Amino acid sequence: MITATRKPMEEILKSVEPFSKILLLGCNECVTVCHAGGRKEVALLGAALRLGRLQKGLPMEVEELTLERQCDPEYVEELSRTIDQYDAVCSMACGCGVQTIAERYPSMPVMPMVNTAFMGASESHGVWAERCAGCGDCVLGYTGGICPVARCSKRIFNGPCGGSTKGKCEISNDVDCAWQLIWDRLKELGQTELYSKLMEPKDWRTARDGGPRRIVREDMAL
Amino acid sequence: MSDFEPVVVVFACDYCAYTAADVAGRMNLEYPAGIRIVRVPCTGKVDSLYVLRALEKGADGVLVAGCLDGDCHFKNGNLRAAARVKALKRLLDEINIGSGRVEMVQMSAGQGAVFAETARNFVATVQELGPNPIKHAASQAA
Amino acid sequence: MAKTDSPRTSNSVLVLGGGIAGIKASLDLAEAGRQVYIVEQKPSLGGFLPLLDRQFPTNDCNICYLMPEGGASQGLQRVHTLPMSHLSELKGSVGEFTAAIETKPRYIDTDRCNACGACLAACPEGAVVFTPGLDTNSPTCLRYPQATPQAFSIDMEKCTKCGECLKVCHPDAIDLDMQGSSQELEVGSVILASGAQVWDPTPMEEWYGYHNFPDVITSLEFEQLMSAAGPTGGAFQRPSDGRRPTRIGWIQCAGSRTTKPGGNPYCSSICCMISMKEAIWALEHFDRDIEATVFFMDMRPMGKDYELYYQRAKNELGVNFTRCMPHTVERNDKTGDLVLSHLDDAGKLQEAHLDIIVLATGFCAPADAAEQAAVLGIEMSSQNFVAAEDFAPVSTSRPGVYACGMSLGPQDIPGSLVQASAACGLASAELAPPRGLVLAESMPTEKKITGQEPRIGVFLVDWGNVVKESVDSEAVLQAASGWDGVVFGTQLELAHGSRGLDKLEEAIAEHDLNRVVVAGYSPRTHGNLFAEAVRRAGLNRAMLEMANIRDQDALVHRHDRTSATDKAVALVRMAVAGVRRAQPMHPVKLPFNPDALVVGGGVAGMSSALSLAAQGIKVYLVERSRQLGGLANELFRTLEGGSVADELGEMIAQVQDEPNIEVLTDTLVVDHQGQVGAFITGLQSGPGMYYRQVAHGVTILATGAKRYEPTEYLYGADDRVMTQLELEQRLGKGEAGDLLDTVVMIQCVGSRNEQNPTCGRICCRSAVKNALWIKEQNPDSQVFVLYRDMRMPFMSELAYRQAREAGVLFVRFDPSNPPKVSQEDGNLEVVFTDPILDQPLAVEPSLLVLSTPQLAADENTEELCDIFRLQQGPGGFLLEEHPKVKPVDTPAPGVFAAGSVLAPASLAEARTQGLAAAGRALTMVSKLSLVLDNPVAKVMPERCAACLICVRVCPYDIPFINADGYSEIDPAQCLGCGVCAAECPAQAIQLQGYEDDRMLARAEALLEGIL
Amino acid sequence: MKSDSNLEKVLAGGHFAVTGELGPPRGANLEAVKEKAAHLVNMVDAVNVTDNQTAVVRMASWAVSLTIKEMGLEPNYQMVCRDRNRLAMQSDILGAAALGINTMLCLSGDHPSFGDHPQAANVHDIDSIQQLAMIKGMRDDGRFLGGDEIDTPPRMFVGAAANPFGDPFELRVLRLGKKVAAGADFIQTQCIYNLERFAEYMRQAHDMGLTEKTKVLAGVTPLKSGGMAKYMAKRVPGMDVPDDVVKRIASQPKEKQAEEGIKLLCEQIEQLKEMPGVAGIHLMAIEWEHKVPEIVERAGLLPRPKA
Repeated sequence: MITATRKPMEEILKSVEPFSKILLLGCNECVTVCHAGGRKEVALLGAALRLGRLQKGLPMEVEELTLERQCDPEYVEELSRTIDQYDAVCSMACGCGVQTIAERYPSMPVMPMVNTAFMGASESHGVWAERCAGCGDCVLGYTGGICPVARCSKRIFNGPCGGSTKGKCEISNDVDCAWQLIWDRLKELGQTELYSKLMEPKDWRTARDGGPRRIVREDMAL
Repeated sequence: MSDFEPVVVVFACDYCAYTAADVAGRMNLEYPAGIRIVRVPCTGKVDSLYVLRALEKGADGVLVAGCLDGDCHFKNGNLRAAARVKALKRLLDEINIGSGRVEMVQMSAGQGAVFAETARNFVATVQELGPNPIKHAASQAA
Repeated sequence: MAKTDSPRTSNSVLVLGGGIAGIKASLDLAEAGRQVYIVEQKPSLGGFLPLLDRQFPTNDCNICYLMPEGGASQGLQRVHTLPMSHLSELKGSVGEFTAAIETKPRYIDTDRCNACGACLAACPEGAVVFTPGLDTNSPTCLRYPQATPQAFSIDMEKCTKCGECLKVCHPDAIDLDMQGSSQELEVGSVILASGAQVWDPTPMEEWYGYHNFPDVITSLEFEQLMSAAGPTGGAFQRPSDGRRPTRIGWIQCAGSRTTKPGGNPYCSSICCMISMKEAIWALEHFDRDIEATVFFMDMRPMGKDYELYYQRAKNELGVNFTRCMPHTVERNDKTGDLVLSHLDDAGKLQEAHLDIIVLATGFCAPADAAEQAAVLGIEMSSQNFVAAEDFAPVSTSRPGVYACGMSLGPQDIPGSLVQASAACGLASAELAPPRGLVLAESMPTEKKITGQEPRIGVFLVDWGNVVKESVDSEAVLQAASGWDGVVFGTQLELAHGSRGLDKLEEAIAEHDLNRVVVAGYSPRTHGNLFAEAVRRAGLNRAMLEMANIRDQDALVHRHDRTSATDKAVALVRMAVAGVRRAQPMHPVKLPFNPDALVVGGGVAGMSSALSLAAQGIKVYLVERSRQLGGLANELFRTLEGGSVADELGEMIAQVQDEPNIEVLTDTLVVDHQGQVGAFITGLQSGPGMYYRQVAHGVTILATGAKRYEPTEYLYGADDRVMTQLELEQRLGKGEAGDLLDTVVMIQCVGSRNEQNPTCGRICCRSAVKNALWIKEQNPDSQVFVLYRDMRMPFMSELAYRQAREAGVLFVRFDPSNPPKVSQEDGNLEVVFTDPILDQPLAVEPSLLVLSTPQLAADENTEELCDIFRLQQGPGGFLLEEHPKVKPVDTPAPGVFAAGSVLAPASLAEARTQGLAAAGRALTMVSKLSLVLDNPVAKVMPERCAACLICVRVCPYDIPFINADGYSEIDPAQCLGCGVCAAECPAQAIQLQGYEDDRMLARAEALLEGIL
Repeated sequence: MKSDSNLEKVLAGGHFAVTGELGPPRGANLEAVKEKAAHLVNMVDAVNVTDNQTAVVRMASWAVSLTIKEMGLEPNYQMVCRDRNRLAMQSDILGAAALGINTMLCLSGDHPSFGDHPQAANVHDIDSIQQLAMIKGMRDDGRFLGGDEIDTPPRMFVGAAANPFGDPFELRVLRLGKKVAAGADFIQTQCIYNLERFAEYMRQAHDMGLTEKTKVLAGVTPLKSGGMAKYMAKRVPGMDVPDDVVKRIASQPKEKQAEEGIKLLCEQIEQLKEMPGVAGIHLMAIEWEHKVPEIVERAGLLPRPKA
């Protein structure tokens, strides 16, 4: 799942300063699940925005709406009839959603209300952690199902570095050493020999370094 | 601003604070009339949105009144409420409404006196803070 | 309790007497699905209660909880009230009695009379009888909702048949030629609750001057004198010259604890509390210049925590207490003062000058007690109260006939209620088994209102006119009339006769209302009452919303009418906004597990278990220790000399032989979940602490108390110093012989002090019991009892007298100057001050006995409270739901408590409470299905993002993601806390009654007009 | 010989090698470098020149390396994976080799969060083991990592760092094996204070035949004070300072603590000389370069063999 967190109110209030009527737009996918931009967060930010503006003496109309998914044109199309009545759309979706809106409605300012964070999983209620860097060439099969790219601070493929202490990363005791985890799991799996294999330098083209990525399914795209 | 009589919305848990408020009444304990109580089954039900909406509609302060630690009828609803209030306080500072306008308080069902005292003290605090800033703005806008 | 040979086919019980004991018994039985005939000689129910202005220790009026109307709304139709009637014969035997009932003519048709009061006004002779409550302006709750039944009656002896009343009676209810009637009732068992009567001071007027001096009155008369509805209309004047009294004196034990002719030898038990209540009330109600003095021999606040009430009266509220022997009352004709001569502590004659003297008159058996006993064929005590024993405290000598309330002797309301519930438990055992009873649900089908425009009715309810005092009700209704959807508004007056709830139901029909707001009481206390009425009117219970303008407005802002009125308007507006969005709620029905869990195998616990088992209920009896019996195992005999060991042994044997009881000794309760009707409790048994779970529908906690381990008076340092219990052991085993030469007993060791301000309650009785026993074993032995107040309620007073006659020396000491105990080269010495000689006495006892209290078994009880989500009161004892009206209920539905886990209890009390808890449990166990009408969380599938948040936050793990991929919440399991709704990021979960739009609408309505 | 590295020669000659360390300045001041370096001339066989150590910006490692080379020292040019991608690395290596740098050390590099630019992106295009393999490939196969042939391959004596005490311990020797397999000609370890644990590490390395394939130089650092000892023990990740060592230094009066540190160091060096598989020491006298002569003197490591 894509995770995100609400931007600081100060930044948000600044970004909407010029507007007097906005559409606050949530998304019922990832950002709902990670409590960043679903109906509930839309309602909260809506109230906070109105309050913040009233407090400044500049009341602002905030229309609240949550789409099923902001990263699909069909859902975004729903806005076409009503969007003109707003000065701006404030999207609580991840960057994908914001851009889909911007693309579909070129003349409409679109403001991001959240910072898109990472692809992660929920560890427990209210806790999400990064799990995948989307590098495009998955090595989890060799690393006991724990990703060195996303979870080692140095992306070391033949780790751990010398900084690994008591299972924690040198950058912080709150960060697990990915390689400790990998090693423990490999032992669990009886696959320690996988470690001795020297991992070749990674082909980063499949990651962001190869430029913006697209997936085109010949069997689908006409 | 001495003649300012704050309006305070209290979201009170049926199992403790709401009962305590009834007891306070039956004990004829007085507290300012600005205290207005909304009944909830558990403070765990108090959505941050309710608090914000109350402030948006002109309340000068909001109390979330739940059970004592460990006494929540539903195990930990009061702790969740307390956590939300903590987050709300940060938000309210961010938008210059002031974190002091919302508090989590805890008491048991029998503590009518505690309810009355808590109510009086909070109203006094809010009096210090002055009226909800949006009132002024609203009156100007009007 | 040996099972009687009742055929167990009947489902009816005859209750004799309509005082609170009788009413309570009837309500419990009716709630348990039984048919009840309640026979009352007076025109209406209520007994003494309506005559009391206030009740201790809360000093408020609980009448609405005690009377049928407020007490229990369900099952009322199963109570048949037969006023002005009495039992003339009781044929047959247990299980199949035939009761002959004679009913006097009332001359007013109760079905027609709407108690409008016109006849009373029209009647020139005052022959129309109606017993209203006292203070209709009481700042408490619903006053006596006029009589049950709601009807006047006519006293033919006064009536001249002038016919005036006939003219004014619109319902045409009056029939001056009405004849008496008689009928026969088939009942399975009988409960005697015909109460007692107030002792009449006339025979002792030479002492008290009652009648001779108009300003000498009884406590009940004083109660009326203070009352706004009393003879003086609330003006506080003394009868003789109408002067406002400032010096008021209460004479305790008027006609009690005396051998004087016309008096009663026993203690009336509750007069001390009544006098204190009146004194406090006088000080609070009228100005502080009042001098209230109680003249007493021993203060006997005997109930749970009553001692604290006494201390408050003495130390905080300024009531004077004068310890003395009241002698005679004279009148100084110059000053008009009453002069009470009395012997003070030092035996000197003193005089007190007073404006009013209140005689704390006790209670005695009704004049017709013997007669009634003959009709019932039961034995009575020398004092004409029902003869009961410690181990059969509510039984009579005739199988199937039980007794409760004052017919067993003078006592307070909680005591009467406990006995009533106890009697219900036993009486039910003679009837058809409770399971399988189908309770009649005579409710109209619900109107379909979906799609209808809201038609809201606003009803102001102000029984007792409390709200009016600080809120302009008219203004509130005026404001409400303007609001969207409000089509009707009115005040529901209960004070004027008619039953307000009928009015409410009529209005709903008449104005075709589909939503109702009741402004007045707290939804907590009265929500159910009105919800039932709304339901009776054909609406869903959820179509009601209450505005709490009484407890949370009128009572709080009494000095600011404007603000109070504004706030009331806001609160009602909130309720209207809320009810406008109300959706019908349909309760879930679940099978009700009849099995019971009883925690604690002492006398109380075993009593509960046996009573329930006797009715075919499966009982799990859990005991921490290795054997049953609890503290009673250490007792040998009762105050009356009966053998505890034998009775207890028999009881334990019964428990072990009872197939319906599964005894689990060496067992701890470790966890508890679910709700009434479907509890699951985890137990750990045996040395291996093996874990198992039991499923049950009700729970009874009877885990008892612990003994106080004295640190005072060389206890532990000298073998000759021991507690009463230890002494009893020695006496029982006959091992005390050589020690009994000179015995000193010290009372209140470890109680009534700073560490433990409460009274041990039973230590005085233990001391007297053992003192008598010592004298019995060694008549020459010298026995001193050093005491502060001898607290010997009711008949135990006779034992106290007997002890004094047997030569036991009772010497009072003052807490400021307690006895001193020292030991020098083996010689034990006790030094104490003799109040009469006023000089220290030294005694070298062969035995020093400390009267120590039971204390709350703190760790144990605390654990229990954690597990069952209950709370502890002062002293660490378990907190009951209401000390007055729900003494063996806990705030947790389906969980009851009995015995010394609630407060130090005597054997008889523990036994009675055990039976009572069982009786209360039966009101639930009889239900076949458990109706869950609490609001539950509902999921909107189209919104659900299946994020699992609800699954994670639910404190009971109830939500799950179903096969269709969205969250599902089982309404049968959801307890309605709303946490999931508050956390759901998609706002896909809504809690019934607290839906987001509704909550926001409430908040907005509450704040409307501020910006 | 794989290179013209003095270190390679000393090790090949079977001598007990001594390497020092030198931290480039945080400015363009070469004099400071020379001053520090002067203390090391004729005292050590090679000098590690750190590369933005602890992620703090300093003068380029290759520049300082060249400077001390001119002073007659053998620079051990350090390169971390944090700051360069594979292109930058290879071009720098070619440049360094061309200008006479013969010895290199491959490192992951401390994480930027420790340094003066925590907001910096950290590259980590390849890791230190891949880096070793890359350099070995350039030298022995004459090919770039990308596969193209190199006209005049760089003749680098290439080493790696190892921390015997990082967790998980059992993985440490295995990882050493990986580095050797990747082409580490020599290994410089993290500071050793726990000699028992290090001996165990060496035994395992020996058993795996690693000490045959590579030369292990044990890292040592004089403890200047009790405070430093405590800091090393508590704060530095992957450092193992036994309590008795800390006690020994800290128990001394302040002014005697430095002296005690050197005494301890010399004793350790004696033990290391005897330890099978240990080919020398790497003396990290950070900001204490002027003490190096005294230390090597007292540790009986002089004179250094002339190449």
